[in-house]
Amino acid sequence: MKQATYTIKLPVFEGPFDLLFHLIKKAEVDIWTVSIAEITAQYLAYLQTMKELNLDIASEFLVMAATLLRLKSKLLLPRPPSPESSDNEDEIFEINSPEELFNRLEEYRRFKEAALYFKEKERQQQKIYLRSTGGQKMMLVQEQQSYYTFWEGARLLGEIMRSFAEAAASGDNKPVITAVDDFLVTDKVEFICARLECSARALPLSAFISQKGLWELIVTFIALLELARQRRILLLQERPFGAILVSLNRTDAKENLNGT
Amino acid sequence: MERERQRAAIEAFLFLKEDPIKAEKIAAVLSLSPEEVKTLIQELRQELAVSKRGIQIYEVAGGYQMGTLPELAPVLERAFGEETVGNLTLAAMETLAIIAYKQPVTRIEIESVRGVKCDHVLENLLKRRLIRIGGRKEAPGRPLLYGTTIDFLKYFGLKDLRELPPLEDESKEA
Amino acid sequence: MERERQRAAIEAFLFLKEDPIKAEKIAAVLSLSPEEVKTLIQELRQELAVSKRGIQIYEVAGGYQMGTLPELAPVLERAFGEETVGNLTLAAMETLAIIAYKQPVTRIEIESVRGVKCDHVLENLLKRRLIRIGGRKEAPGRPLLYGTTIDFLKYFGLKDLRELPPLEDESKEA
Repeated sequence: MKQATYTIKLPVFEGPFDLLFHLIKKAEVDIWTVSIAEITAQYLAYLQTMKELNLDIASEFLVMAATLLRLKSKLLLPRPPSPESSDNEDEIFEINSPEELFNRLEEYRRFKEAALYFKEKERQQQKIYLRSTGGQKMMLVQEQQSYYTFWEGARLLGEIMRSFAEAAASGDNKPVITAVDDFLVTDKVEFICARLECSARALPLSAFISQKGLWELIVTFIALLELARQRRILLLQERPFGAILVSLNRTDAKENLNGT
Repeated sequence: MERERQRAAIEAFLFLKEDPIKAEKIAAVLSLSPEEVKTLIQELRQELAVSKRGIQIYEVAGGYQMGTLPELAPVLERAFGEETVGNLTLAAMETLAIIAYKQPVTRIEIESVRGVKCDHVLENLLKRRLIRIGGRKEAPGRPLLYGTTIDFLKYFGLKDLRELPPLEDESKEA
Repeated sequence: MERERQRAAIEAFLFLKEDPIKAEKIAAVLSLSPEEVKTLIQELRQELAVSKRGIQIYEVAGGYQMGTLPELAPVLERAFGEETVGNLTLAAMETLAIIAYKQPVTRIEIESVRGVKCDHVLENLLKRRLIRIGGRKEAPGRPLLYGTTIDFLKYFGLKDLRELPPLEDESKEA
C-alpha cells in the first residue's frame, strides 16, 4: 500500500510547506511581502499539473490549498478584531492568518536549513570507516528495534528460549534432573515479582535462576511466560540476539491483572 | 607508568574499543586524571592528523573513537565495496533536525512544523536507532516524546548536542 | 598515489580488517606489486615496533594483522575484564596440541593419546573454530578426521603450521 503511493512524482517535495517554500523562492520574493494570492495561484497551478493525482498522498496538499484559499478569501474581508478559534490544535493545517502561515513557513525554513547541515555532516562522516563495522561505513544498524516485547511476535519466542537456556547454562552447573518438585509456578511468580519490585532496573534472566536443577529452570521459564502473558512484566532486548532483560510492567499493571 | 607507555595504552584502548570511549573511563584504568588522558589524546590526535596517518582519532558522542582518514574513502570503498545502507532521506533529515533542536518533542509538534504526517519517518528513525522514545508528555492523550540517541551523534560525527549550530532565527533573536 | 598515501591506505586496511590480510590482496587494490606492499608494511612495522606504539602489525597465518603491543596486555586485561574470551582449559590445550601435530586425526586416535574421552572438548574446539572436520578416514566406521583452522593460527599467533616447535620426542629420534 505505502509503496504504491510512490508512483506519483509528488515526493520531490517533502510536503506542502516544502512546496510552498519552493514556490515562494521561485517567485523570488521575501516571505513577508509575498502576496498570498500569488502563492495560492501558483500552488493551485502546481496541483493542476499533477495529472494522476493519488488522493491518499495528495490530501495534505489539497488541505493546504484549501487553507490558502481560505486565507485568500479572509484577506478580502475586513479582519475581525480577535481571531479566536484555534483551540483544537490537532489539525496540522489549522492556519488562521497570513502571519501565522508566514511564521510557520519561516519556522519550517529554519529546520530545512538545519537538515542541510545534517546532510553535509552525514556526507563527511561517511568518509570515515570504523573498525566495528568490519570495513563497512559507519552505522550499519539498519533494522534494529530498540526493544521487543513478548507480544510483538511469536518468532521471538525461539530466541528468548535460547537466551534463557544460555543464561541457565552459564556457570558450570549443568541442569540436573531431580525428582523433588519443590518449585511451584505460583511461588516462582511471586519470587520474580518480588525480585523485580526491589530492583530499579531491568534484570537479566539469570537473576531468577539459582542453578538448582532442571525442574526449577522449567518452572522459572513457565513463570516468566505467564507473567509476560499477563503483561505484568516486560521482556526487553536492546538489539537482536542481545541479552534479554526482565522488568516490571509498571505502566499499566493494574488493567492487565484483570485482563486475563 | 611512563608517559610513552601511557600513550601507547590509550592508543591500544581506542583500537580495541568499537564504540566511542570516554576519557574518564580510560583515566580510571590507567590511574590518571581525565585531564591527563585528554592531554595525551590531544597529542596523539594532533600527531596522527599532522602526519596524515591511515588511522585517526575522532571526538564523537562525548568520547574518542578511532577511524580511518577521510581522504582514503575512495580507496577503501574500492576495497570494501559500496555502502549497503542507504543514506537518510531529506524527509528523515528534516524530522531529525526538528527533533534534535526541539527535543523532547511530540509527533504532532514535529508534524506541525513540517506540515506533513511523519509516522513513517519516525518509525524508520527509531529502527535505525537515531531517535528514541523518551517518555510521555503530560498533556491530553499523553503523547510520546522523541529525542535523539548516542547513535545520532555517532552517525553525524558530533561531539555532543551543543555542537549543533544555532538555528538561524534563534541567533538573530539572541 | 604517492608513497605516504599508500602507507596510510595500508594502515587503514589493516585497521579495518579483523582477519589477517595477505600482501597480494592489498597490492591488488592499490595497484601495486606485492613486493612493494611488503616493503611498505615492513617499514610501517619497523616504525611501530621501534617507537613502541600501542598498535603493532603482526605477521600471522600468511598475512598481516594489527594487534596491540604485548607489553600492554596487563593494562588491557584490567580494562576489558571479563570481556576477553575465556582462556582454553588444559584439556583443550592437550587436545589441540595432538590435533595440530597429528592432523588429520580421528577422535579415537586423540583419545588413545590422552587416555580420556574427548567428545566434549572437541565439540568446544569446533565451536570456537579452532579445529574443523576435514573429512572421513577410509577405515571401518569411516570416522571423522579433525584438523586445525586459520583461527587456530591466529589464536596462537602462528604464521603457519611449520612454525610449531618440533615435538620433543621426534627431535630426539631425529
